[in-house]
Amino acid sequence: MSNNGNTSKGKIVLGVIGYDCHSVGNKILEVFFTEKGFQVTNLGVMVSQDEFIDAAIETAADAILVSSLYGHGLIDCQGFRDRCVERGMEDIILYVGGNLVVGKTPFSEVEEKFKQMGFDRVFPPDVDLEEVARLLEQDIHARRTGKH
Amino acid sequence: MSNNGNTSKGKIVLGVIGYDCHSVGNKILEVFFTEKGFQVTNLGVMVSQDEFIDAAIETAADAILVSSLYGHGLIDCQGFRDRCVERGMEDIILYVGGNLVVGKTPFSEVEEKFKQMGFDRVFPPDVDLEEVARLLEQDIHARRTGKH
Amino acid sequence: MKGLERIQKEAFLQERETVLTSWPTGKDVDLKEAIAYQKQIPESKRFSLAMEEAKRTKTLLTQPRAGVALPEEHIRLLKYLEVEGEADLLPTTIDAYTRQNRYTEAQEGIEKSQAAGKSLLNGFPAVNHGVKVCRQVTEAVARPVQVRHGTPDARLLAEITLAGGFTSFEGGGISYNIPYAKKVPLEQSIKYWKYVDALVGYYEEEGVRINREPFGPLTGTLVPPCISHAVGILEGLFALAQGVKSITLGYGQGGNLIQDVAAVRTLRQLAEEYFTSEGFTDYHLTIVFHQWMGGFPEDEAKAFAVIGWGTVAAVFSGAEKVIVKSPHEAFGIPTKEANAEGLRATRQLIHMLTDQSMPESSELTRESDLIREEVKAILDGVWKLGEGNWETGTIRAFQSGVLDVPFAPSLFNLGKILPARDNDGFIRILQPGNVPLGNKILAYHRERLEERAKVEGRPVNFQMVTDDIYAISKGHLVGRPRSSSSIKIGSQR
Amino acid sequence: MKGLERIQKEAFLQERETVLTSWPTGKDVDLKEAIAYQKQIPESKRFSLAMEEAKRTKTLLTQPRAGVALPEEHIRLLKYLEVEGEADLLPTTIDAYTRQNRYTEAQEGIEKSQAAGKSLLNGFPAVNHGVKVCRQVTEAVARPVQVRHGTPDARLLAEITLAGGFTSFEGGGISYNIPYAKKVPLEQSIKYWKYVDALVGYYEEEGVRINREPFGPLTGTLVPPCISHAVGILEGLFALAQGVKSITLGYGQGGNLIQDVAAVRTLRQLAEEYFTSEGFTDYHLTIVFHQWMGGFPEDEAKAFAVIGWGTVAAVFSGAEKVIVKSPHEAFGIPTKEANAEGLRATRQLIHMLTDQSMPESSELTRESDLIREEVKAILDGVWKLGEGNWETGTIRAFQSGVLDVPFAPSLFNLGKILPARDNDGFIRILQPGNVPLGNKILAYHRERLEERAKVEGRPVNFQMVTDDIYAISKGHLVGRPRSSSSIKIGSQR
Ligand code: B12
Ligand code: B12
Repeated sequence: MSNNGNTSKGKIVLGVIGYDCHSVGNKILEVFFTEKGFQVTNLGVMVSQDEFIDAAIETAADAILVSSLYGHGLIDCQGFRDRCVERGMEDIILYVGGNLVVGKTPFSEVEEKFKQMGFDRVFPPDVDLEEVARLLEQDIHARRTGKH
Repeated sequence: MSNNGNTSKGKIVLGVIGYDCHSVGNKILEVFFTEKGFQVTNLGVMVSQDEFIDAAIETAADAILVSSLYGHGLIDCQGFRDRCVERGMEDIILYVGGNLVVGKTPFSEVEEKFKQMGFDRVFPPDVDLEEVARLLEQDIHARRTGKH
Repeated sequence: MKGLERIQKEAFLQERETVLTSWPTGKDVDLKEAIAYQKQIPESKRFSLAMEEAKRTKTLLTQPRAGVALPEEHIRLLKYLEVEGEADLLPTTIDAYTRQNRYTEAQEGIEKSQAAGKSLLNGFPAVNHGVKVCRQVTEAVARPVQVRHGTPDARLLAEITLAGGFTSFEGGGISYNIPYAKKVPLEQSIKYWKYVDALVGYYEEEGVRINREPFGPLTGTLVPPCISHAVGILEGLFALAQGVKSITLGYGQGGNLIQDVAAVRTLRQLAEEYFTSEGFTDYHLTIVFHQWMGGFPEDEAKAFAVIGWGTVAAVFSGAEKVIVKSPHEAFGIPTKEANAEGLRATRQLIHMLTDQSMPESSELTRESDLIREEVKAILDGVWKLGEGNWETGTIRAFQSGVLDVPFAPSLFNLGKILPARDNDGFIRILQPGNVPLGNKILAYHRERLEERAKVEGRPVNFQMVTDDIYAISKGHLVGRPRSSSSIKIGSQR
Repeated sequence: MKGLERIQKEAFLQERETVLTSWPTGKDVDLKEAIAYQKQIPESKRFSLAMEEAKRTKTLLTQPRAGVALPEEHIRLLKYLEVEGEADLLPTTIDAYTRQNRYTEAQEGIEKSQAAGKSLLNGFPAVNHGVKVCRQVTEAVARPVQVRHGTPDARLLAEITLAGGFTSFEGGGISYNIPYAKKVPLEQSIKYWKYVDALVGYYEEEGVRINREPFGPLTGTLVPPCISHAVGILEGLFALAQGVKSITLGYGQGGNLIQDVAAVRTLRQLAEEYFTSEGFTDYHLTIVFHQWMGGFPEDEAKAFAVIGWGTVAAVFSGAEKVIVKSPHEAFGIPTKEANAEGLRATRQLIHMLTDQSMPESSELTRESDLIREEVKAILDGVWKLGEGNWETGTIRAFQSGVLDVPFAPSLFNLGKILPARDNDGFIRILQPGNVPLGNKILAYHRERLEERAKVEGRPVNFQMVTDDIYAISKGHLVGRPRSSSSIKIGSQR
């Protein structure tokens, strides 16, 4: 867990959901978003929905960035937004990225499924992280200024 | 040009049609059909329709085996059967094989086109030559006994 | 057997009771019947024999990874890989819920897959399916089949699949914990795996040989050979101590041909040395080479290139088996077609290279010597920490970082070691953490990395590591900074 | 320049008249204007500079083969290969009618292609399209473009394409006759190509450098390196004699890595030696490596493997350019997609291997020495026959079989030489015909073949040759008899 000081662009919680052990991308995301000036709480791999939400509440996070690489993304992420609502975090920004479903699938299909589940943005593994950082900054700004 | 003596299964003329220089397969076909007991007249590469027919007439051949590898097969083979008819060889067996058209094309399409042009049998490059020898023996037998 | 103890048969049989009652399907395992069943499996389907034959004839066998949620679909998949993929050996890859003993979630995955009409699980949930279904799988194919997974506690999985006719079982107490789990103490997983090895030892005593294969590549990402070798040798010792006789140690491709060839050679030599000096003699050792285990390029044509290079290294290394990737690797679990494509590309190259060999060279000798020294330094450290016991040594070594796997998710891994490539693409150690390699060796690693840094005009730092992690997926071996690539025209794109 | 004469400028200019009037489009060539046109082509599109830069930076450039009947479609194709294929250099492959100067048939092909809405020609009929369309093609792309063909009499083609903005021209009086024609006397084709080289020399004198590339692979089928090297060096000498300054000699992959690396190294060294000793000094020499030029496997995954292996050999050989095959090779002219796939697979491997090198070894030295001796023996023979003139020597050498290309269609090639692979996959000489290699060398070849024969339990004979011709397309390098393959499990299929 790292903190880039008071110039923070926002507070985010990172982690890999479910029983997924893929730790390499997660370590890179931590370093990347920290360098970009976000305050990062990294929960590492094998994180449950409630662990994500606990950490988000505890740190008063603006966004949760969920990774899923191993293919069980659909099952593991089901009801994530509902759970956030239940726990009073209805307006938290939810991003999800990685190899989200089992097998090579057109990304538009994947995106739609996860958007239906309440994720604000959905990313394929080859996403340009610079672009994600820009979007995240925007989204956090919009959330803080109540513009979303 | 080789001759396997009087046990011949039939007389055939071999060659690569048009302006096609692919000589390797042709050399192999010569060795193969000779070993199989056919009397082979091999005209080599770059053979015109008339050269094929001349050789067939001269040797009283049962069959002409045309190769085309370089893609111009459709253009080069056009009217081959008609030319045979014109020159009094209407009942000669005509086989064609190789990479007959430009580009990877479903073989059934290729086969149909060449059959329409009057070829009795059409073969892809990966044909089992043993099978061809069997068919050729049958076809020659049928032709000689007037059964086709 | 100096530094290890064999599990007591009574203790083992007692533990079995708990294991078999941990999920309903466990009750169908009858060890006597299972042994009888295993005995009637034809020799042509026995994994250990295929591996022995490969070693004898200097053949490289191909094996894919593959597993889906539902039995019929799984059988169709394996048959396809056998016929269209020309696979020599077959896998059954287990889903990730089963790997974490989450049989309830696995059941949900099975049901959802049935409903969806396609697999929503990333593998075959063998425990939920049980012994009978496993036998249907292993009986449906002509080749030997292995269980491939990543399970810290694989006791029930082993019971069910061995009774189910599988003749080889992948994994180990270190290699199926540190890269695959977060909160399982190493002591625990080593204990669980002692059970698995003892079960295999039990089959062995009863005349049924089961092949065991520790998972060599670990996190698959820039793992220095000395680290995975040390782990593999330790897991080999653990297995032999419980009566395992057919053992296959693994190595994941690094990407530099010389390092990869040196790695496989030294793995074989070192394992023999350590095994023998522990007093083991009547075992059969073979080596499996994994095609590139890190991030793949998305483009399928480029993925074929990576698969090809892995095959070249596998052949020249002299391994007995190669684990094959597919052109879908970067995206998701491959379709059966894509999986077979990877296998056929591999097959073609194996055959084209089978009559060729890597010539001896000073570079190869240098690298082999280096790896040998490194592994000995690490295992010396482990032995010292263990005060005469390899198991204790291993646990303490991970605690203290004497053994340290880069990028691993486990809380029981120190995670201080950092690898990076040198200017020729060899994987070197940038930060040793507490791995006791000694100053001479570390200076050599540093020197090679400084050489690269100079060429790239930047300091040796973490950016290099990140660049190297992405490199192959972005089309390179060494992750150069944008401006300094040595390819001029080619890299302008 | 001892053994060669430069064509007289007057004679050359006179011959031009005939050439340019041999087909209507010839009249559009205005040499002065063409030179001015060539001079304004940006440096980034000049082939010779790209090759020089590749040599300086030790880079391997990729180039596909590609050509279709109609201009718009051809431009689309090249742009696709440039962008999606990441090709460093572009080709324009000429159709087979144009290659035989059958412009009437080519015209028919253009028209039928227009009618069919797809290319019915196996290349781009540049002569029929003329100067203006050629300029449209070369202007449409960002990379240097080369004319690739197989034309015994390429005088008009050269006139039109060089005026059309192409900056490199493949071929030679031997290499574009013997493998590509049947009835064209060698004397004729060498004369025609003297004209082409003189035309390039003319451009050179006027300050425009055109790259020239003799066709190395010849029949692409088991050609021993000494044969293609001898031909390449002779064609290099012919070109230099006419004032060519940028020359790229070629070699087609044999399949054994050591032989391929040795071949490229020796080709470079020997060419430098012969060129210098003929008094040429201010030329620029580079080497092009062709991925496997013989029969390909039909399966695309397997074809990718062959492409990959060709890339490995190309990188390790140190060539400046690699000519890339596609996964459609066994079937037909590739689609642009398939062509780009071959290019991208090649690109990935080049980048992954760029930081690696083939270590020195005794095998490599042995093979290099052997090739050097062989080439010298052959070229000594040519020189003797020529009585002080390389051109005469070449013509007589082919007459007598001192130079002999295996499996060639030309009536002016003796066709007595027969190659076959030895037990390690090296291409050896089974029947030397009249190639004067000397007893020691021939005994070595024989010995190596006998070694294979022993392993296979059959005599050294023509069956081996046939088996070797098919081998790669059937998934092997060495064409073993069915029963004796060294791969056991793998080959049972
Ligand atoms: C290395 C690896 C492993 C290692 C992991 C070691 C470790 N502890 O990390 C090992 C060998 C242990 C492993 C195991 C398994 N793996 Co794995 N693995 C890979 C591999 C080859 C590379 C992953 C990697 O590290 N990439 C490098 C990093 C930098 O990239 P990344 O992980 O993609 O992360 C980046 C992006 O995805 C993105 N991103 C990720 N999350 C998020 C979130 C947000 C919000 C955003 C914006 C971006 C983003 O940014 C990250 C940084 O750039 C991939 C395939 C590939 N990509 O080539 C398969 C892959 C991910 N594994 C896969 C599978 C299935 C498994 C297993 C289940 C085994 C199996 N059945 O084959 C087990 C997992 C068991 C478990 N419990 O989780 C599948 C997933 C399939 C699917 N989704 O359909 C893949 C795709 C391979 C495949 N084609 O089959 N694996
Ligand atoms: C070697 C080769 C060359 C060599 C030929 C040397 C020589 N003189 O023989 C060189 C390099 C010179 C060459 C040149 C060209 N080639 Co070329 N060549 C090949 C290659 C790689 C192998 C051919 C070969 O020798 N195979 C081995 C022999 C044993 O097999 P085979 O030729 O297929 O013959 C067997 C079967 O086809 C069958 N068969 C053949 N005829 C018949 C007839 C009957 C009746 C039967 C039953 C069976 C049968 O039996 C034969 C023996 O087993 C093929 C691609 C491939 N197959 O991988 C391309 C290929 C044939 N060439 C091709 C082309 C286009 C050319 C060129 C026009 C250049 C260009 N545009 O790319 C020029 C030809 C110029 C000309 N005037 O002809 C294309 C044809 C494209 C198409 N049909 O769509 C191919 C398919 C490559 C490709 N995919 O683009 N080529």
